[in-house]
Amino acid sequence: MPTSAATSTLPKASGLSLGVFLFRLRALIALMVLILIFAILSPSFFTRENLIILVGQTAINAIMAIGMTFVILTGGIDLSVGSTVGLAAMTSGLLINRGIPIPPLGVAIFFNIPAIIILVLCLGLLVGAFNGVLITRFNVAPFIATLGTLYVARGTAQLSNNGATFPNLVGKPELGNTGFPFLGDGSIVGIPIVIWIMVLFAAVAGFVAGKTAFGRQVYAVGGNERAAELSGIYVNRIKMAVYMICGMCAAMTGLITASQLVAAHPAVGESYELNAIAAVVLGGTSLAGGRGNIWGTIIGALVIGVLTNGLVLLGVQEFWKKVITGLVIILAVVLDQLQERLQQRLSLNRA
Amino acid sequence: MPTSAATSTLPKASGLSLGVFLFRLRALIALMVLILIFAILSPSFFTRENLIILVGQTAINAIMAIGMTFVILTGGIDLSVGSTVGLAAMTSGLLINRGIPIPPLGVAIFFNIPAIIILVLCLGLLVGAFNGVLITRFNVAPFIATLGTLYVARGTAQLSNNGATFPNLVGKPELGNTGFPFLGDGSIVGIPIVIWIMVLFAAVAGFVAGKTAFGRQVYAVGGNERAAELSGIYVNRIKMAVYMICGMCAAMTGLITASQLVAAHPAVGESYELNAIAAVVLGGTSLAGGRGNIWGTIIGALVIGVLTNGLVLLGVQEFWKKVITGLVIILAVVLDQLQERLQQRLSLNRA
Amino acid sequence: MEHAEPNLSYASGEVLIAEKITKRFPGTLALDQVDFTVYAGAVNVLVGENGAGKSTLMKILAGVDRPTSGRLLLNGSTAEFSSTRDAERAGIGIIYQELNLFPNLNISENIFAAHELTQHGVVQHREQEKSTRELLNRLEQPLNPATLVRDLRIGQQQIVEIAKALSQNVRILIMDEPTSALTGAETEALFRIIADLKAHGVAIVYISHKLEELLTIGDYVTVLRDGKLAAQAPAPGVSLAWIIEKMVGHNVAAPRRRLQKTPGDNDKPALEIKDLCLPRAGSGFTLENVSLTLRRGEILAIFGLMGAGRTELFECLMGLHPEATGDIRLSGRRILHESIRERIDLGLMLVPEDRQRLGLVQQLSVGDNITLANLKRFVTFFWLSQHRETQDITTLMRELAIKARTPTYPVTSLSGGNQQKVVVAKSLLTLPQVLLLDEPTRGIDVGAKAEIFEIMNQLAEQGLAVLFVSSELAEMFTIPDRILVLSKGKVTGELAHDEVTENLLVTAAAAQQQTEHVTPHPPTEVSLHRSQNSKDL
Amino acid sequence: LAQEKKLIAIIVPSPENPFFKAEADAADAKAKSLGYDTLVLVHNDDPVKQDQLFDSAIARKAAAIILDNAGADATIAAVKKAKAAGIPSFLVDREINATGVAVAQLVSNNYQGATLGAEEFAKLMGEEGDYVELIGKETDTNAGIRSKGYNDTLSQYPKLKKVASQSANWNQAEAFQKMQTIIQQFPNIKGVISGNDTMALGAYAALKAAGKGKVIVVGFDGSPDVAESIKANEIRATVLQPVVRLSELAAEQADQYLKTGKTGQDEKQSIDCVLVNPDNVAKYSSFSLSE
Ligand SMILES: Nc1ncnc2c1ncn2[C@@H]1O[C@H](COP(=O)(O)OP(=O)(O)OP(=O)(O)O)[C@@H](O)[C@H]1O
Ligand SMILES: Nc1ncnc2c1ncn2[C@@H]1O[C@H](COP(=O)(O)OP(=O)(O)OP(=O)(O)O)[C@@H](O)[C@H]1O
Ligand SMILES: [Mg+2]
Ligand SMILES: [Mg+2]
Repeated sequence: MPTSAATSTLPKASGLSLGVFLFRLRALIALMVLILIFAILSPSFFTRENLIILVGQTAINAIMAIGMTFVILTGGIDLSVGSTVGLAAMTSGLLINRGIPIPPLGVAIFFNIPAIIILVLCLGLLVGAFNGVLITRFNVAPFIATLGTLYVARGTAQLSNNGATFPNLVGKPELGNTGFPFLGDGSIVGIPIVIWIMVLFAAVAGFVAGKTAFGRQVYAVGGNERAAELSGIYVNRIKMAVYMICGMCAAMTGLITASQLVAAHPAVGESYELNAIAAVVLGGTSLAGGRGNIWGTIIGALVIGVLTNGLVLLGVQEFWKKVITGLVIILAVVLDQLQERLQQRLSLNRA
Repeated sequence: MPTSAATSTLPKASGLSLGVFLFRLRALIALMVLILIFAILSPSFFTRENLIILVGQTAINAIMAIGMTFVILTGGIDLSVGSTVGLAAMTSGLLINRGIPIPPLGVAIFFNIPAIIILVLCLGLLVGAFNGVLITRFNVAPFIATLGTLYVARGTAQLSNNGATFPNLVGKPELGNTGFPFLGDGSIVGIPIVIWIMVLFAAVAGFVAGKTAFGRQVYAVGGNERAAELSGIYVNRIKMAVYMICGMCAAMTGLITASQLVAAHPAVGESYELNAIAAVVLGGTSLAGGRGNIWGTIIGALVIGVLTNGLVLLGVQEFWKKVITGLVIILAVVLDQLQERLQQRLSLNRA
Repeated sequence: MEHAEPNLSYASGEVLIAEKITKRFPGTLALDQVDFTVYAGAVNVLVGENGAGKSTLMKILAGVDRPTSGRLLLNGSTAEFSSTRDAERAGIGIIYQELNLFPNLNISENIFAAHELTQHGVVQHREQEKSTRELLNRLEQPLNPATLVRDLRIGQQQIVEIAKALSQNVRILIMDEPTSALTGAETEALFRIIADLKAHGVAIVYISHKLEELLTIGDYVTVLRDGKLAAQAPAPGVSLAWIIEKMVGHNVAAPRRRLQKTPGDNDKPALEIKDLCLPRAGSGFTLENVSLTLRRGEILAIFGLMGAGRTELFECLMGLHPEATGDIRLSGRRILHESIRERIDLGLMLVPEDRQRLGLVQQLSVGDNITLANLKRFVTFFWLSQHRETQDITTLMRELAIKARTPTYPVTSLSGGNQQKVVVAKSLLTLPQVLLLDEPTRGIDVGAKAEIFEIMNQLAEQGLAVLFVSSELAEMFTIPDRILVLSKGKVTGELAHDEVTENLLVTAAAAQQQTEHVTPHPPTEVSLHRSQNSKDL
Repeated sequence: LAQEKKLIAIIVPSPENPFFKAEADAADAKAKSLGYDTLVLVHNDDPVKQDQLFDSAIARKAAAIILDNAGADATIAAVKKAKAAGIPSFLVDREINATGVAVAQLVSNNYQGATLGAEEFAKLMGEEGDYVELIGKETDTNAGIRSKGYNDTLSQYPKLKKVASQSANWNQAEAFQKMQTIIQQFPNIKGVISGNDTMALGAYAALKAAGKGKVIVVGFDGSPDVAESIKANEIRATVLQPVVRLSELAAEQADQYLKTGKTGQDEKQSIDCVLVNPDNVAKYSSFSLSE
């Protein structure tokens, strides 16, 4: 019996993993096609410099999208990431330029950059926790809960410096908080830090989602919440966790943008949520939850990144950019659907 | 046993209709509270003039939200309404200022205002049909399909006049296309046309949703799509229909804004979708589909309208507006949830 | 009603003939060259193991699925159904095995969905509710037509599904396991209606795993075996043994009785429940002062009719009803506010009634489902050891004889019985002390039933305490050491294995008053049938 | 794509506002006439996107960048980056809060323009009465400068009373709705002074609809639509930013710098705004007044 099982598994297993592989591959195909087109149309597209720039730009969206993937895998959604980016950027600006003022003493506490980064990431966790509580304790629909947070967080970001930018975030040696810009423009072995961060986040997230108990439980909650509950999974804790992860990723994006601009602008991150969600869905993650993976999301983000970057290089007129972007998003998914049907057709004939 | 079952179900039923009633009432309560607060804080809030203005402003969102309600009742979502508003506005501008040019003859066909209104509404239907086809034929997730349309429609709107505004849409007597502004600023028996339109749309929509077979089937599809299919409901037709309705409502909003501004601005309607969805959900319609009604949506739209108008009257600072708006959206829903639980608690204690 | 005027043209003879029907699904050949004839004015019984292809064949007759090959002959002429609507126009109605209702709509709206009675486009709610009431009265279920289906319990929902099919003027009515959630009384009402329909020349296709029923009402019996036609014969002269023989290929041995180890006084009861009460929304109690004790190595069955509250009892044990009161002790330890996780870790585990909604995560593979409830068992450092996972999974799949190609196979592609075994495997992996099985045999064929019972026997022998719920009288005579009878949330009888009789069980289950001792009461038609057959099962 | 021709990247906020469109078109035309390829890009007031556009411009090896920026502080880093890559930036319309980074900052003198508009507004108001101020996007530097210019001037007239000031985010529809509401609150306002022309148009539409077409509205930018409105004497005046001139200067100086290594001008060059009103509107054509 075991042996027979073993032997009988081989074809099916391979067929299955092949299916999964194809699944990822699909977004990959769309990506390849885009790259090919742009490489042909613009000589300066497929250069080392531009590719690095491209990936760097993608990273900002990708990092958000990684967090969003967890949320969507549980069948939720988070519209507040864009605002969280803005709030995180402003907070980093505040902490560097103003520190935390203590009115009674008339002094302010300043932190060094690592501390600031940690504080801001914690802020992200906090925003996520806020969403999580609304969704798990008060069972508000994720869409509306995070929509509310979208407004609140954005408003707070703008209030934090009364709508003004925190300029020149280089810090002061005497305060020991210099070096913030390095996060955005520094690079290690010729690869920008930003890209390293994305790789790190993707690797960790991919591992967590694919190899840990937590990851398995995220899929279970998204797949069948009640069954998960009865299997002893703490559904609410899982949900809290994913929204907090999502918030933290958004905060990371906020830090990066602030560092790149060497300034914190309160409007930063407006409507980023749509790009993040688009990346996730393009990557083949189902908005119904339970299906998808991080790698798909990265590819989805790259599709969007390549598209944006390529259209800029070609100097495509702004309005056409919108039209093309929309069409590509739709086409990518339509392609998926068609290919899926094709596969089913084939597997039927194989039977 | 029969009797016992009968009795055991009867209270259920009555309790239910009461529940539904309370459900509507709830959003109403939130509305009352808001009105009360603003009436106290600003003398000029509770004046006849301002209330008319307020309702007029609400109408723009409400009309979109009415269409959105149908979509959400089927368990879908439409992110493209905002762009459709812009596209419709630009089209009306084009038709009034330029007409439909026929290059070979070097002439252009101009239409009178009723014809233009009909044409633009048809355009809305068309956009909806586009979404519908993507969702039913290519089963693209509504979120992603309408996200694509969001970009495409916006881009097209901007292309229509190469990003420029169509100014001064008063038409020319010799072309017989004057009178467009009346739609936006005209009024009948002291009530602005806009409000009449909203009332008309609400009445028709309420009737369709509540009293017609189509309406029942919309609820059925949202409640259990497979069962609907098996019961012989043409699920795809229903879905097509709701997205087309939604597109048409958005187009109506586009016409109104263009007429009010006596100009068509390509950026009009940006991010309106969020307000529309918020109105629907505040009105107690479930994003999962199958539950909710038009009246709730109207109340939801009024909540948002009152909030916006009141905050302007109080001269609340822009950033605080955002924060407050977000909090109110969340609170309104949280209140609902708490009240629902309270009811359950009570019904248990009655045991 | 609609079919009040008899359409004599189909009074007799072959209404619908399915010729050489083949149906392929990815990876499975569900139907292989099946011939099936439906006779008018008769009950055409279709029977077969889980996954034999019954529902698939019915879905083809009803236009839900299209056959891969083969054709349908309706009154002699070929019929092509591209949707349920076509079949409907041809006068074919169906009651689906898995209920297809709209929880968000009320009973009458459900019944008239897609066939609303309208006047100038306006739905005539009053009309609809009127004829709904008539339908429900015929089914002897005077429910309020304005009740939301969401608020109905399983049995009542099945009634609505039946009423929905009856509301249309059908010449052929397919019933796919219509009684799987019905009480005896409700079943009898249904049988009366079936008789009435027969009288009006309507052809009935009837599917059930409650084999006794088939003999009660069947006129023609067709047996399917893994996708092929195994046998077809007129009911007179068909015996239960014959059916089982044709279904399974061999005669299913009655579950073995394991030898009772007499409990030493020292060993504490595995589970103690005292005065468990669960208030019902609205009024009254779903559970009232339920008390029981369960020893290690003991199998205790809980018998009762639908709606007796057995599921709720289990749900209370798992802590799903915080409003419940009473005293629950697991091997002496008081269980009060523990979470489900903590209860599982303490050795309590539930195999839920509805495996689709509560048992399985459809998106996950067979293996992932099995390990889901005890993942920390496989955590090394901070990830899951794939190696140890596959070890345990393969062992369990072998022990429970789960027929799946590989552990990575999607769980949804298994047939009913095997899906049930996957849920059992999941619960076994939590190393429970007390195992709660709610309707472990619902919708499961004789063979699979026997296998499940054997598993329960082995568990008991390993010292587990097993508590299982069933509405099947027959099962009470098989493996349980003791039987507790629930009725309307109250314990109305407790019987040791050797003192169990048909009569006592039925009367206790039907009992409605607090009296603990059973009042004698003539058993019903159906239940008699059940008993006789259950003896020779 | 021609290799010989050098590339000038032109980055502007949004092509939807005729002001920026004219700005982009003028720079584009001038650069082309001077024999350059051009790459017109849009940052929609998103400094992050602007930063990425700079990266792309660098990747395209642009010879120079003409920029209407997305934030006085949030832009500095990007311009520095370009400079480091050997690409000179020429700023138009909006300044940045740093010198020595960009080669030239050609701005219309927003403060001077605002005082100009305010003076005219005061005159039209007869130096007395209630008025409303519509402010631009509050996160935008020019919104602040203009508001300051208005208030510094108007506060000198004791009889002029500002009854309300609201932000309409440069947005026409928003200005319309907010004006609608404000009218209810202050039925007898005499004038509205607006941070830009799109808001002015929205506000006037609301006033006209409310039968208050006589209310004095003054805008800022000098857009064609408002010029039309002035001809129809609805909106009374607007402050023309010579943006076309600015863009052309920027292109010319870029050309000169690329050829000679210097512009011959100091970095900060501000060109005064001119008032457009019924007297001179006849001479108006797309963001410039013919002499
Ligand atoms: N949609 C599907 N995709 C793949 N396989 C399917 C599908 N539906 C049914 N099958 C397979 O077809 C076979 C027949 O299924 P079917 O539901 O007809 O069995 P059944 O006789 O109704 O069983 P039961 O008595 O449990 O209802 C099973 O092996 C099942 O796994
Ligand atoms: N007479 C009744 N009227 C209304 N609801 C009832 C009635 N009797 C029971 N119920 C409800 O039905 C539900 C129990 O149904 P259910 O079928 O789960 O019971 P059960 O004993 O678990 O039966 P099974 O386990 O066979 O499904 C409970 O929610 C209970 O409140
Ligand atoms: Mg079946
Ligand atoms: Mg039950």
